[in-house]
Amino acid sequence: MASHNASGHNEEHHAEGMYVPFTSQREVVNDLVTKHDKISDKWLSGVAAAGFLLVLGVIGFVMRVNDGVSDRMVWAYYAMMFSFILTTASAAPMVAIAPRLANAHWRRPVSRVAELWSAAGIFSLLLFIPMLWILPPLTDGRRSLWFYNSDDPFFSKVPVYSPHIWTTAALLSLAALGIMLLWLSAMPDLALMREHSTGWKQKWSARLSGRWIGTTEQWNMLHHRMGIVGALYFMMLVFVHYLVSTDFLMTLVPGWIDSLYPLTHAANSLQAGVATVILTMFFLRKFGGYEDYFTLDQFWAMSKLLFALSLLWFWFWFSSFNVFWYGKKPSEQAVLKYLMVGSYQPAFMAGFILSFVTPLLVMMWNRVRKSFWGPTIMSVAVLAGTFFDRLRLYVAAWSYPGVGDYRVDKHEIPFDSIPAANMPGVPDVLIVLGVIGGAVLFYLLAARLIPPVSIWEQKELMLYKLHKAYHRTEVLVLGKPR
Amino acid sequence: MIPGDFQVKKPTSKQLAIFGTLGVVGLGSFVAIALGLTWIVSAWLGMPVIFAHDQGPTQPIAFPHPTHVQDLGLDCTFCHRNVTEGAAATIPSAGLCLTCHQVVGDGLEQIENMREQVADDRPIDWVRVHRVPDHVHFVHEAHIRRFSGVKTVVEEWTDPNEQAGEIRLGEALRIDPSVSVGQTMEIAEAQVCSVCHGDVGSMATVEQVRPLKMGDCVDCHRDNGAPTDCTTCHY
Amino acid sequence: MAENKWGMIVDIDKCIGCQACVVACQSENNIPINEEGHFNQRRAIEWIRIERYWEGEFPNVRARFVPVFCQQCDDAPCEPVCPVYATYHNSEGLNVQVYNRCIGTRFCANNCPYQARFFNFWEPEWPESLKNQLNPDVTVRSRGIMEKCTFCIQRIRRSTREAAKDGQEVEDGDRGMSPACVNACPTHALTFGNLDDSDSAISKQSKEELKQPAGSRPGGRGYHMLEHLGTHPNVVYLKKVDKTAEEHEVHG
Amino acid sequence: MQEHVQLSQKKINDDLLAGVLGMPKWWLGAVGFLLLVIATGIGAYGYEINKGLGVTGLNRPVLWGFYITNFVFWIGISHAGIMISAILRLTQAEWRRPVTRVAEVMTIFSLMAALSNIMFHVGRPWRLFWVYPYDFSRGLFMNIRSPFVWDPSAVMTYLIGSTLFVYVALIPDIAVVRDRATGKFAPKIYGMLCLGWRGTPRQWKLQAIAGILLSALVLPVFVSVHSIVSWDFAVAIGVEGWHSTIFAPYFIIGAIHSGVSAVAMIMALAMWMWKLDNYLRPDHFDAIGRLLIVVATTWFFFFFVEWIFALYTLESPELALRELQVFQAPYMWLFLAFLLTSFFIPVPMWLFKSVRRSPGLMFLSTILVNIGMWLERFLIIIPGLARRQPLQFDWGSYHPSIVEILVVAETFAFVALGMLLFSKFFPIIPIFDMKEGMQVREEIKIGRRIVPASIRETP
Repeated sequence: MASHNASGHNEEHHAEGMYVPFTSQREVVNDLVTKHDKISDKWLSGVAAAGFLLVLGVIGFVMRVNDGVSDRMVWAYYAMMFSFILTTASAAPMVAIAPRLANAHWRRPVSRVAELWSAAGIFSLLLFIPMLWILPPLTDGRRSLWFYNSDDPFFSKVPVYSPHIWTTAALLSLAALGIMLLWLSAMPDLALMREHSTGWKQKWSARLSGRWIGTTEQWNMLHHRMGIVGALYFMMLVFVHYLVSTDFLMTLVPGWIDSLYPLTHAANSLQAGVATVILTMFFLRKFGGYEDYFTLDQFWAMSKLLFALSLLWFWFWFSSFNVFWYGKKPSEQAVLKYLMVGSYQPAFMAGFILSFVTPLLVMMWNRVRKSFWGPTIMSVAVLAGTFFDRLRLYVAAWSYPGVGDYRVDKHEIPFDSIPAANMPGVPDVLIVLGVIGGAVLFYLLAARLIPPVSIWEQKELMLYKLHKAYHRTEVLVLGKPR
Repeated sequence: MIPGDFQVKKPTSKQLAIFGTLGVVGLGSFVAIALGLTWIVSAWLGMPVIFAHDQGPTQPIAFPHPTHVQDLGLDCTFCHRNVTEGAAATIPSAGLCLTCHQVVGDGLEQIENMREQVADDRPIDWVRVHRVPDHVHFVHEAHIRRFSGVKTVVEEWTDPNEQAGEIRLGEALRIDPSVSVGQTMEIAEAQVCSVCHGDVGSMATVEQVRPLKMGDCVDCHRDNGAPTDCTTCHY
Repeated sequence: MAENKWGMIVDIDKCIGCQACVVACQSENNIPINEEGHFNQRRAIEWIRIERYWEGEFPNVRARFVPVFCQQCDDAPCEPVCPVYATYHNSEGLNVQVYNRCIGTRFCANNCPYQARFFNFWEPEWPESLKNQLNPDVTVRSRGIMEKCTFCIQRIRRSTREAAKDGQEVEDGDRGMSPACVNACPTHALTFGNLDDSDSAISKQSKEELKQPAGSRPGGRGYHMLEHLGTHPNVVYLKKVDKTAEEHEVHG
Repeated sequence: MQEHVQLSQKKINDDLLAGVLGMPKWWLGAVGFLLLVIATGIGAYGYEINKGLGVTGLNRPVLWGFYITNFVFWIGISHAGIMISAILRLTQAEWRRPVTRVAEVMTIFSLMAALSNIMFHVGRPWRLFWVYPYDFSRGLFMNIRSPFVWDPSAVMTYLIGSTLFVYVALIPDIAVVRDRATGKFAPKIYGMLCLGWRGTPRQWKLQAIAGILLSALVLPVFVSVHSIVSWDFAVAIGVEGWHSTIFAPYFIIGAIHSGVSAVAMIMALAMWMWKLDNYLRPDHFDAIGRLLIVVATTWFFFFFVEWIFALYTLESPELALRELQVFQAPYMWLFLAFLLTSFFIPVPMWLFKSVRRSPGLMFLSTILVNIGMWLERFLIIIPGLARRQPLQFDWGSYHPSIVEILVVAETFAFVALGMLLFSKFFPIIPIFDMKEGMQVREEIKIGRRIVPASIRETP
């Protein structure tokens, strides 16, 4: 990128490079507030499309409800979509939290994009409600991490619905923390909107922004709280993945005792979260009119993250695969056969190729990473890969017929035969589409309420960067507080 | 050194004394480490040395193989009788020697010695020339059985002593002076021996001509389709 | 030559726990004498051992015996972990231990669920009087290497060779071809033979005894030790026939 | 930042080369003492080779003991080097500058120590080379299915990679030493080692590229090494407590925990011994302390998950093992000590800024962590083997013999000696990096607040 002159920004270069080509904070505020105040046709059509998909999903859901809740198998795709939203949308705010804690400047326009996804966390909460009926209680012969075991005098006192209770509590707190994070980080922007916007927006932002006037004390408090809420969100996210992957997956398949899997589930979700944010960034750049903010630097930095997390995908997968495969225990081999090479092999291969092989081969080139189309296409691949990976795990686990096999023998029971794959029916397809549409709808609506690019973080960047002559060249001086 | 860049203070005598003591300690430790390493090396070297691949040893009685094999035409199996029967080829007992030497060879010093030893009931301390380690079970019988009667083409003889190389089956046949190169011959029992032992019949002192290391065995096994499973020899 | 797959049947019903097999093995295979000190150090070497399980309360105590030795597993957990191929599966279905290749990482012993592998912590020693009774057909193992039951492979080798000399193929029990423990067992609790030879006594018996119960008909008495680990042993155990035996299988 | 000390280039040279060109009083003494420890260790090892492994406390079924524990420990320590320097270099964290070399050098010596532990461990070390592919005449190859073949390959790759990594970063500093060294041979030797470094722009560029490339390439190796070490245990089905899929990441995070702690520990030592107060500032300890909180908590979560799943299996051998670890002496006490030292004492300490900024307290807490992490490996390996499991006919425990203790002490002395020797012959804080840091360091005034900043090239 060409060097900046101290006198003003250069119109020709503003599309690329790291730092937004505005010289004064006022310019930034004006730009962002106007952009946000305008209701564009693209946004409206997006809402319409997402709403249509959601309606389809509701139709699919109603069709499923007719099948009743006693047969877990018909709900397999629903469970998978719940996990998919949890994996993508709920993990996306991590992209705001981690770089903010690491004080990386490139994250400034990205963090709000990521945080807004916690609005979709509410949607995942809605999705979870029916699952409370579908999930088998512990009396079904299934074990839980809460050690339900009827022989044992202590653990037999554990409530039969304890997994439900734990998971509900964790999901609620995750959603609450997400909203709290969003609200906290939006507070200075809401205050700005209070000052600069008009109409209902001003009213609503006035109510939400509290008494924010931007005193040093308030700022310090804000940073402090965002740090704590962010850390808590991360912990809760890991915990939710831990609960979901054990109670929704492992306890349903006999012999599947893979201690790494909860962490794999969480790590995969971070990867999918990054992909979600990249894709959102792309849409905001392309259709939202924010091309000044989502520049090559954001895409570059995010694609590095995506690349690293794709490598991590393989490492986590291989770590558990190697132990199961090498050990040759029949029970573990049966699990591998069921989940990887058996009925769900195509889904596994699709997940493996899209989540790991393609990102590895494509994103190892810096030219791809440092572009707009490269990371975007790769995030689509990663999201599709995550979709297939979740499909083969959740659908497989929920379609496994005999949960009760677990009860007697302390040794894991190998499968006698590998059940066939559970193919999606029409309601399942509708549910898949509807859930995706619903999450997008929630996002679009939330983006209407709160600016999708954080204004105060842009302003802050203005303070921390400085162009300065240095010997015969000009350099950028970047401040790092703390 | 750039002048004034930094200064190294001169040590006081007290410091010198401390340094001296510590230096001695350090030096002593070096010596100790050297000794320790020597000990480790000696432990390695102390492992039984197996392969005696050099000059043939002097035997208590200078048994002339050429006289018996080349001049008298005795077969290897005449004396090493177990070679077609069992694992070990066996050194003949002195009794076997005496079947002839009771009457043959009066006045020859070596034979007198031998008779004397037998008379005194003293065993003859033959020095073993060919030896494989304890964990190798070489069975003479199986090898002789495998190769005797095999038809092969006689090859040019290469002196194993010069080349320290291998003797191939076809070469072994050249020990028989009556055959010529290129002719197809059937291998006799005694000729199989020379594949590994060389032309012992012409050796005044017997020496090892083939390395008899594992690679040598394995090559031959592979060439002849013999099993190369470890437990063929090691158990 | 017919394929061989050596196997063993252990009839627990016949085992009286006399330890004759242990002694026979010890002397056949040049295993150092296990003195008290070795046991106290917990470094004794027993290629075959009699596991003893007590049942019942004091006056009515009953002992059960299970001879345990290397199960010559087809999917042996010890094999893949050896870095130098000192243990591997050979073409005769034996899980062999190559002493001179072993470097003594002891990984195989850790990974053996049957506890059938032993490490030479010391250089073996015998009293002077016993040195001449060492078996020349068996390697004397030095310190620092693993060892275990070989199914008396030296006997298998000798018998096959002798049979080949006569132009024949070796059969069960032919030319003394049985491990020392089998020969020594006074109650014939141990049977050795070729599992791949459909005519051999052992293959018939193991097929019969391993039969799964079908319908109302009971299955055989046979089972593999620690079957759930999927090691596919070549040793078949036959349950004790008395009524209480079912309660006490040698599962973990 | 207030505590930041701006130093002139001359001052940096003087301070950082003082140890190399001069000789502190304690140096010979320390070296002598360490050599003595090493000598006894080697003597003990010689005794072990001569007599056999019977001289150790190993027995059936505890066939792996102190040596393997120590091996895993040192591999763990070695991880911090690359972790700190490669990751921080790639993310351009400013505080890395004085820390990187300590960490990298520690990697090299602890890897050597780890490799030597394999040698101590095996029954016939003189045949150890068989795990490398050499033996073609016999038609024998090593068994590539064995984790014990993956191990040395990965460790050797890591050792070579990290040596190169250190060396590349060392070249400009060697050149500085070359220009200042006196005597007959020293300048010549340094001259050869610095590969004709003249500090031309091209050379700097190449050096920077090499450094970044090596960082990126060494990182996957770093992950693979400890994963493989964990698979020594996890892939085996013979030992209940080991067969767990979480082992690879769990070992990695544990390694980072112990390794970063060791870096902090050595930083404090280096600061005291070589008087580097101007370079290793409280905020370096602060940064490491904050990193450690994150690492330790993550590690603890992995530990927790591992335990939960062990109990979740409800298998009797697994439960018996956990009972042995937690409720039976002596493991009970070791377990308690392990929990306290590796997590429950240090982490609350680090939560306080005053602790993080005090080298003395950081030294203390990180020593605790390392004791705890050594115990962690011990508690994974030994009770796992000593458990009561099916067909286990020998019950008992394991007590290390004096030989093992001496040999283990030797590895510690070896690493310490290596660090001492290195810091005597090469600057232990990268001179060029420090100077660069001084150059790019800036401050930005925002209102009344002054924020530390650094100079970047205009993108």
